[in-house]
Formats: sequence, structure tokens, C-alpha cells
Amino acid sequence: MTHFSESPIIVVVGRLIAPFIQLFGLYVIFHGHYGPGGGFQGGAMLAASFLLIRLCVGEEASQMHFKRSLGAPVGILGAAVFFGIGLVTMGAGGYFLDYSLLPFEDVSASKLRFFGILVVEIGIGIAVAATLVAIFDELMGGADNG
Amino acid sequence: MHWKLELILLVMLLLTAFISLKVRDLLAAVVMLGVFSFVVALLFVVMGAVDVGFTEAVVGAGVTTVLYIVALFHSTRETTD
Amino acid sequence: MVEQYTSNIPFLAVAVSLGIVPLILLSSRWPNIREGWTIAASVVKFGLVLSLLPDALANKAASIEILEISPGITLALKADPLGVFFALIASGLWVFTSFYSIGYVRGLDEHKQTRYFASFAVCLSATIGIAFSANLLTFLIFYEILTVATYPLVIHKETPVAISAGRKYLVYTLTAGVVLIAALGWTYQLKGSLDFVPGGLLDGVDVPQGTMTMLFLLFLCGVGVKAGIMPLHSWLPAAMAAPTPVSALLHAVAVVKSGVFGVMRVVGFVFGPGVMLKFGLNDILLAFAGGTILLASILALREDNLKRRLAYSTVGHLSYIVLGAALLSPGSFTGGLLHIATHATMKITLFFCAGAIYVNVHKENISELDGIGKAMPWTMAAFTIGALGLAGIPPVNGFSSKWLLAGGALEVGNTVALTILLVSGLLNAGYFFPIIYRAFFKPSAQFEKYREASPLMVMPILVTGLLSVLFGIWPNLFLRFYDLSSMIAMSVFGGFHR
Amino acid sequence: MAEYFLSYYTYWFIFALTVLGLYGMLVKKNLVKKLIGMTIFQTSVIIFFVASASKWNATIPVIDPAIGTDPSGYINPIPHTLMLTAIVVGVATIGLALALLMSIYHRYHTLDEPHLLQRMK
Amino acid sequence: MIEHNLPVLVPLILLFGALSTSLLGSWKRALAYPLALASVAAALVIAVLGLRQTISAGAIRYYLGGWAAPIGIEYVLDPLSAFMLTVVLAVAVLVFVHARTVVAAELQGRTVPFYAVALLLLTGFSGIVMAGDLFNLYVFLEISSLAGYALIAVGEKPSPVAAFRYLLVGTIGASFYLLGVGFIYIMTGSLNIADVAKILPALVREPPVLVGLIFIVVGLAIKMALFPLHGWLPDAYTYAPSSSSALIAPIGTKIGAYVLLRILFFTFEPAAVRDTLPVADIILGLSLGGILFGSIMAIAQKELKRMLAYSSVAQIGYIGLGIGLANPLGFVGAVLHVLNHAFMKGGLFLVAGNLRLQIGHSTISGFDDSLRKAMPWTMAAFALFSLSMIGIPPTAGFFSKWYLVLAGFENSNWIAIVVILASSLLNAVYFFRILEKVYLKSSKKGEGTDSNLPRKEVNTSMLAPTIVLAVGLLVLGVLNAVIVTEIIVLMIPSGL
Repeated sequence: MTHFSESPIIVVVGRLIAPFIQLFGLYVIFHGHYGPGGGFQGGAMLAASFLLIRLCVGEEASQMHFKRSLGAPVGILGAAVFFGIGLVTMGAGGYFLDYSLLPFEDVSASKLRFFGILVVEIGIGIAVAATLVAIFDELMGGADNG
Repeated sequence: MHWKLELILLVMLLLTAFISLKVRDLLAAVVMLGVFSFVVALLFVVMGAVDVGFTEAVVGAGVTTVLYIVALFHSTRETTD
Repeated sequence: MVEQYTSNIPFLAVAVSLGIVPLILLSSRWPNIREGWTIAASVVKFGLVLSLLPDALANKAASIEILEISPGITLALKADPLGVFFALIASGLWVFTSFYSIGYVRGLDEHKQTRYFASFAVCLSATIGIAFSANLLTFLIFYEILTVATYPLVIHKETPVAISAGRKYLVYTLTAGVVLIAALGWTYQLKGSLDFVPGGLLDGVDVPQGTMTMLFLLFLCGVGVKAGIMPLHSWLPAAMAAPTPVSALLHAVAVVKSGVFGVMRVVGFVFGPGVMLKFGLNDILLAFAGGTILLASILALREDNLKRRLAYSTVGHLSYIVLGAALLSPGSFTGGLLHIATHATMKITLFFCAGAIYVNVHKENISELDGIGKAMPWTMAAFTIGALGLAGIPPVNGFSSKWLLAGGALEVGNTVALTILLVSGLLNAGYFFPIIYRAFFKPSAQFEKYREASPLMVMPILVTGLLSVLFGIWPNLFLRFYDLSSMIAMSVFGGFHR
Repeated sequence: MAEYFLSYYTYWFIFALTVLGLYGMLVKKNLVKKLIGMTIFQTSVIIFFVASASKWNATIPVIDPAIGTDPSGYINPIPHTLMLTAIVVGVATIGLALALLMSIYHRYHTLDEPHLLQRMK
Repeated sequence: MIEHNLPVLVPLILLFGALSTSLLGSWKRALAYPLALASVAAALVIAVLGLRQTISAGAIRYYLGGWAAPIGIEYVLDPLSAFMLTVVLAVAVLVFVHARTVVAAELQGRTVPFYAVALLLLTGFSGIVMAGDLFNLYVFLEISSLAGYALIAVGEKPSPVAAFRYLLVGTIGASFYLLGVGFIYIMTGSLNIADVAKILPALVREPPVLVGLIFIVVGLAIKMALFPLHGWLPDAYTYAPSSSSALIAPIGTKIGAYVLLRILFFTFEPAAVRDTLPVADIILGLSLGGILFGSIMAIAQKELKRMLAYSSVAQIGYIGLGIGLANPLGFVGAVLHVLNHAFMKGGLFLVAGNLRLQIGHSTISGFDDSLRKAMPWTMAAFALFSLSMIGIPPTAGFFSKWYLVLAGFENSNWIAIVVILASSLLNAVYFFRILEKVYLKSSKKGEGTDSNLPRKEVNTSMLAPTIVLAVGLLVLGVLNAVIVTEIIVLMIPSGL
């Protein structure tokens, strides 16, 4: 199966909408720590946009947007960002994810928290987006090797 | 006004859930489930949980439904009940 | 009061035969070395137990606490007089059985001899462990090990009969173990301790009649299965499917004597004569023991299979010992204890004879033994001694223990018990004399070409037969069994007055 | 009595939804239908949490300068954040379940339980 | 530095192991196994350190991100959780060692995901054990469950069906738990276990608390397969790959039991659970039913793994019994049985794995003495596991029964005592049935040997863990008093 839909309208509309969803998803990720939303929701939106493309233009054509083989590694990378921050704060003698202990000088604790959370949110966003796409791909591929 | 909206949504919730379980075509059931999720998302917003509603809309109504549909395309839409 | 001192000897005595199990397994390809281990271990074990005898006679108990096994309860061994008494019998007869076993399994070219000797060694460790247990939990642990270790011996022949006997054996003994666990738990709940105390652990515990009776019945079930008290005896005749040395040692000495030893422990050291009398528990025990003696003797009359007849006889004689405990007099208790030793030497002689007959002429039924006395005179002479002893005829040692038992019954004025003892003596004679008559006086030519069994088998038979007579004449010979028994009875009944 | 029921009517709806979900999981024969029932069931639990946190005369838990930092003016945000996690868990469960469904279909070519049981023998 | 970070290190190491296993494994497959084994082993070392630390210095509380409880997320490493963690990881290490050959043989091409998911499962378990608040507990419960479903689904042909059923039932259980937590949260306004425990005593008679508790208990009963909610278990354990069942069977249901302990005795007051609320008695009744039902069903099974699965239902009953008796001895018995049963069941499933690899099946009627000749060590280990399951001293299995019997006497609960003792006889029936076959039934040439697989002993990497577990049972049995007085006594909650 290459396409779910042969209709050009769907292909065009899907392609048109997807970037806006992605943009909104990014917005949600970056503003999550002081407004509604956050890494998870934003990531899910990103994933949704990729799934939309996958569904509209078919599997092969959508590979250029997000490669199938990238799903798991990128997801792990996202998780690694989250961990990295946690480990750094632990290395600094604090608790896991104690952002105020991030090793940057001349930055106040609240600023550190602000940026710490932001980076973690980005990591989570990437992880969620990639993982959801990976689940989708796994389901799609499940037909071949189930 | 507020509680009327909530009541309407709750009734729709039950209705969509019921239809989704009753309908004989799995694809229709799954689409109905998507509607259900969307109603849930609206309900969350009404209840003041903006971000949960937001997530439910994206994940429940969006991603989950897509996943269901993919699975159905790879198996079957037929059902005996 | 028994004076205690710490010593490793009880532990070593238990461990020595366990220690040779790996050696036996490793040397399975070289039978001579393998059997060498067995003999060495049996001799060393007997030596170790013997070295404890002087202290036991001086009322000093070597004891050792190995480790805590449940909070407040230690895995502890204590060589008190009763323990030494039983350990001496078991380890002493193991020496004979080892020699005899070698002759037997080689004579029949048995299969899986390594498993046989290894299981045997484990059984002996467990038996000595039972003897030296300082508390009920230790006792239970060794008791269960004995159950499991005996199983491979019972099913040794791997015939359908043996396998079903094994199943029966397991059903009975595992159930008994489980009941014993319940009894232990209850005792611990009541008293907060599981140590054996001469005169009774539960002495002075104030509980309702029903509770005490239930608890006693649980204990009786737990130890009674191995002791062959009717109606829990039926595994014993079935287990005669095992090879004869197994029947000889385990079903005349180790397993069943562990059972009656357990009864002695329970009566003398857990409940104590005071509690027994106060709650009327002795009557329960008396009823079971008396019934068993009579019934078993009658059942023995009907058996044609020699080993099964001996098994029923064992059931009956075990209950003599139980009767001794149930009469609650120092004399009968001494007699019961002494009967552990006397019955062991006599019954092992008889089983050895049955085994020798089987190895030599492959006959198991009494009706086929006409004229065997001519072919195997020494064996049958020893058999006669054992049979006379069991019937209670002097000067064989069965007389001395029976005499004490009867005296004990008179002491407490229990004429019923006295009658039972006398009647059963007659019944004993009734089921043994036909065998002797057939062997020596019924003419038959069927065994003309047979000779005596191998010296490895005949020597143990003669020695145990001789010992039966010697102990009958001098009960205190060598090992001072009589002194030990009366010492134990004194420690149990020291503070007890009717 | 009626007042009691009315004042808690949200919870009665949620309860009905829970029962509906359970009914779908336990009574329906088709595996996809069971899964739909499970989705409804899980969602009902999430709604329960969110409903428990909601209150009248309060606004969404985002700081509004007009109200200030008085907590009574806001809806308790903790159940919300918890439910976000619960939704993630839910979607992961569904993803896995769908993968299982496809694997079952490929092995037995049916998703109806009676047929499935027949073919498993 | 290490000391105060101990609680969070274990799940981190495991999660990191899972991620790196799948990442590096997809690059070079040979890397997956060593990495996975190394992370479990490292986690075990940390867990042992943690156990020593908590025994000597008391519980370690860890505040994620430095936010103090009850607002922040808290991890608690107290003696009970450290003990559970050590047991879980110790068994896991042995199963991982064993898995190398089995997984390669049974799951060709899917070894990397297997190890990654198995590590995820352990991450979930370690998270459950240390979670300091009720909601995080739920999240980890679901992580471990998801990983569990996936591990089961890669087995024999019917395994996805079994996994799917397990998934449905497991989700009901988890959702019930979450629902119950919701009720508790509504009443107390807190999710932190220590905090809730402070608030709850005043609220114990409120109906929502009772409803919440019932939901939680039912949910956990499903997760721990407490009779009659065990329906998912036999199929799942039977059809799962050998290594999955060896990993999940000894640990998975125990984790449910652990959560039950945590909720009943550490979140609620033991006295309230025992006297005010009827919960303890209900659990007791169900456990007794489970012990009998599981044992009897096990006797009726024709397949070794299925038999072991039903026996697990019975053994869970023992743990439930200890919890339901709600006295210190029962607590000791339950915790000790978690340990003992993890060793016994883990070992038995390893034996089943050995059999399946060497003779291609584990159908009981196909056993005969050629097995003993071919695999003497595996079979000797099996015999020892059997004795322990029956409860023959001095194996470990005896002692957990001993404490449970004592606990039964403490409460004068005769039915409990009779059931415990009767079940050991039933255990004897189904284990001796197999032992008799393996040791006594002579093999007939040409019959029953339908597979052409070579009948010989398994290799060292499979044999060693089996033997270690078997010997471990003797060691645990002999040293049980040390374990009880040094470790378990420290866990007994106040007021029990």
C-alpha cells in the first residue's frame, strides 16, 4: 500500500496543513513552561503532522519528511537530552533534574530553571514525536513481518 | 450556561461511545471513537483543563484514531458484533 | 538436670555420613572405593557417637548450636542420654548393615548402587540428626530429610510394585510431616519455645482439655506414621518392596525407630508425664498402642510373604515401645526404651536372614521355605534366636525389655496392658514358630544344592544374633543400654508423682 | 435525595461511561471492539480525575494578573499534569494493542473471538 | 555522592541500558547482549549497596529535581523497597545470563528489542518499588506492564492472543488502581505516600476512602493474579518465550503483591486495614481459594509451563495469605515468600527453558528417564526446586510456610493453617508426578522421542544460573533467620 488516498485534494490539503501543525507544535513546545502545553503536547502535534503526511502522500513519498529508520534513534536522542540534563545536575551534587544546579556561571537559579525546563521540554518533544511516528511505522510494517 | 454545555457534552459522550460500540462496521466504530475523543477534549476545556483538552484532541482524536485506522487497513473491518 | 557443654562431636557425627555423599557420587565408577567410603563413615560415626557415651552416663550433654534458623529457635544438637541411646543403636547397626549391604547388592548385582549407597548415607545422617535434635524444629528438619532420603531406597527396584509403594510411603510420611508442622506451630504459639525439656515442655501450660487433646493427636499423627501406629501403619508392609538391607536398617531401625523415638520425645520431653496424666492423654496413647499390638500380631499370622510378616511384627513391636511410654511409669518407660535397642538387634537379624534367603535361593514366601534350615543352618539359627527373642523367651534380650514393660504395667496397676503383653507374646510365638518348624523339621529336598550365603552377609547375621543373646543376659554389656534407659526414665519422671 | 444526585451528575455520567467501557471489553466478541471499550474505559478514568479537580468560580491554572496568585482562584493543576501522563500511557497501550491485533490477524486471519478460539485449537 | 543518589540510579541505569541497547544494538547486534547484562549487573550492585545503606542508616528519600515532598516527586528507598529491588535484580541477572542462548535460539532476529524491552520491564519494576507517590507508582506499573505484554507477545503462535487478553485485563487493573488513587486524592489532596499516610487515619471511615481502597485492591489483585482474577496468567506464562516467562513469572506478580503491601500497611494504617475495613479478610479468603484452586489446577495440567503457571496462582495465594493475616509473622512470611518464590519459580522456568531448548517441548507425558541421563544437572536442580516448592526443610520453601503457619496460629485461623498444609501435599502430588517420570519411567526407543534434537545437558551459561538458584534455595533456607532478623524485621510497619 503506497497511498491511503488517491484524491489530489487530500494530498494537497494535507501537505498544506502539515507545516502549520508543525509550527504550532513547536510553539507549544517552546511555550509549554508558562502556558498551556509543553513538550509532550507539542511532540504529539509534531507526530500528528508527520502522520498526516504519511497518510496523505503515502509511505514512500513521506520518507523525505521523516525517515522511517530515524524513529527509534531520534526518540532515544530526545530521551537522552532529558537524561543528560538530569545527570549533569546530579554530577553537580544535586538531585536528579535539579535545574538550579546546572553548571552555568553568572546565571540566577530561576533563569537556570527556566532554561533547564525548556531544554528538557524540547528533549521530551523530540522523543514523543519520534516515538509516536515509530509506533505508526511499526504498525505499518507489522503487515510484513507480523 | 456553563453547566448546560457540560451536560450536552456529557450526553454526546455517552452517545458516541455507545454508537462506537454498537456499530457493525469497525471503521465506522473507530471514526466514532475519534468523535468521542474530540468531545472528551471539549469537555476537558469546559472543565478548565485546557492543556489536557489540548492533548486529548491531538493524541486521542488524532494520533489514536490514525493508529486504529492503520491497524484496520492491515487487518479487517468486518465484525460479528 | 543435665549439664551441658559445647562440643562439635554431635555435629560431626551427623555430618560425617553427609560428607561422604559427594565422595560416593564421585567414585561411582570404582565400587570398592565407593563402598570403602561407606564403611569408613559408618565406623567413624559409631566411634564419634561412642565417644559421647561416657559423658551421657555422667549426665553431661555435649551440645552445639549451629545457627539460628527461625528467630528465637536455633538449629541445635544436644547429645542428651536419650539422644546418645538412640544414636548408638542406629550408628552401631549401620556398621553391620554396611557390610551386609555390600554382600547383598553384589550378590544380586543390583542396579544404581551409587544412588543406593548415597541415599543410605543421607538417611543415617538424618537419623543421627533426629537423635541429637535439641528442639522440635531441628527434629522436624531431620525428620523430613529422612522422609525424602528414604524415598529413593523404597523405590529402588523401580518395579510397578515398588513405585506404588513409594507413592504410598510419600503420602503417609509427607502428610505426617505436614501435621507435625502444624503441631509445632501450635506449640510455639502456646509456649514460645520448642526446646525439649525432660519432664515436659508443655508442663504447666494452662489450656482447655480440647486444645491439649487436639495438639496431642496432631503430634501423635506426626510421629505416629513413622512409628507405624495403627491405622497409620499401612505404608510399612508396602515398603517391604525395598531391598532387604533397606528393610532391615530403615524399617527395623532408622525410620520406624525415629518414629517411636519421636513418640518418646513427645511424651517425655514435650508433654511430660504430668500433662499426659492430667489431660488423660496417656489413655489415648494406650488405646492406640494396645490395639496396634494385637491387630498387627493377628495380621502377621495371615501373611505368607516373609518380609511382610516381619513388617507386621515390626508394627506390633513398635507399639510395645509406645505402650511403655503410655503407661507413664519409670519402669515401663525404661522397658520401652530398652525395647528400642532389643527389638532393633532382633529384627535386624531377622531381616538379614530374610535377605540372605532371598539372595541365596530367591524365595520370599514362608510356604516355600521347607527344609531351608539344612541348607543355611547358621542363618536359620540366627533367625530362631531373633524369633525367640521377639516372643519374649529368655535368655534373648526381648525378654528383658518385655519384663520391664510388664513390671511397669503392674506398677501402675494396668491389667489391660499386662494382658495385651501376654497375649501378644503368644501371638508372636504363633507366627514365628511355623517358620522355624518348616525350616528345620519339614523334610524337603528342594534346597539340597544350595549352601550358606556369602560370608559378608552371614557374619553380620551371626554377630547381631549373638548380640541379641548377650544383651539378653547382660543388658548393660558394652554400651550400658540399661543404665542409659533408666537414667532417661529418671530424668523424665524425676518430678512426677501420680 | 434528588439534589444529591443532581449535584454529582457529572460523576454519574462518568460512572455510566466506565460501565459502558467495561461492557465493551467484557461482552463484545470482536477484539477491536474490546479495544474500543478499553479506550472508553481509560478515558472515563481520566475524565474522573479532571472532573474532580474542576470547580466553579475558578479559572484555568495559568496565572492571570487580574486574579493574582491566590490559589483559590485557580483550578488545581496537579490532576491535569497527572492526566497528561495518563494519556501518554493510554496511547502507548493502544499502540501496543494494535500491534498485537495485527499480529493476531496475520496468524489466525480473524479478529472475532469465537473464530479465534476455534482456530487456536 | 553515590549514597544520596542511590534510589534514582537504579532506574536510570536500567533505562539508560534499555536506550543504549536498542540504539547500539541496531548498529551492531552483538553489542546488545553484553550491554544489557552489564546494566542489569550494575543495577544489582547499586541495589545491594542501597540495601546495605538502608539497613545501616535507614530509609533514603530522594526528591526529584530537589522539590521536597509532598509537592515534588519522591523516591523512597526503605528496607522493604531495597529488599524487593535486590530480589528483582538478582533474579533478573541470572535470567539474563541464562537468556543468551535461549533468546538467540527462540527469537532469532529479535534479540535486540527483547533485551531493550526486558530492561524497560526492569526499569518499570524498580520504579514501582521506589516510587514515593501513588501516581508515579501507576506510571511505572504501566511501563512495566507494557513491556511485559510485549515480552509475552513474541512467543509461540498463540502468544499474541494471550498477550492481548493480558493487556485488556491488565489495563482494567491499572485503571482501577488509578481510579482508587483518584478517590484517595480527592479526600486527602495528596499523592505522596508518606503524606497520605499522615492524613488518612482521620478519614478512614469516609465512604470515598473505602471505595478508593476497594478499587485499588481489586486493581492490584488483577496485577498480582490473585484468585479469582488470575485468568490472564496461565496462557500468558505458557505461550511466552522461555526467557520472558522466567523473567516475568518470578517477579511480575510479586511486584503487584509489593504494591498491595505498600498500600495496605504503609499508606493505610495496618490497624485500620485489619479492624475497621474488611479488606484484610477479603484478601485472606481469596488467597485461600487461590491456594487450593491453583494447586488443584496444577495437578490437572499436561504441560510443564502451564503447570508452573497454575502453581504460581497458588503461590501468590501464600503471599496474599501473609498479607491478609495482617500480623507481623504474616508480614514476614509474605515478604520471605516473595524472595523464596522468586528463586523457586525463576529456577523452575529456567528448567522449562532448558527442556524446551534441548528436547523441543515440555509436555509432561513426554518425560522419561532419558532426560535424567541426558541432563543430570538440570534434573537435579529441578528436584531441589520441587522439594522447596513442597516445603521440605531445610530448603527455603519450608520456612516461608513455617512463618505463615505461625502467623495462622497467632490469629487462631485454623482454615488458613489447614489450607497451607494441605497445599504442600498437593504440591507434592504434582511435583513427584514429574520426578517419578524423570527418574523412574524408562525410555522406550522410538516412542515419545518425536524430536530429533540432541538430548544432552545444556551449556554452561544456561546451567550455571539454574544451579545457582537451586543452591541458593538451600542457602536461603539455612540463612532464613539471618534474613528475617537482619532485614525483614526492619520493614515491619509500625502498628502491625
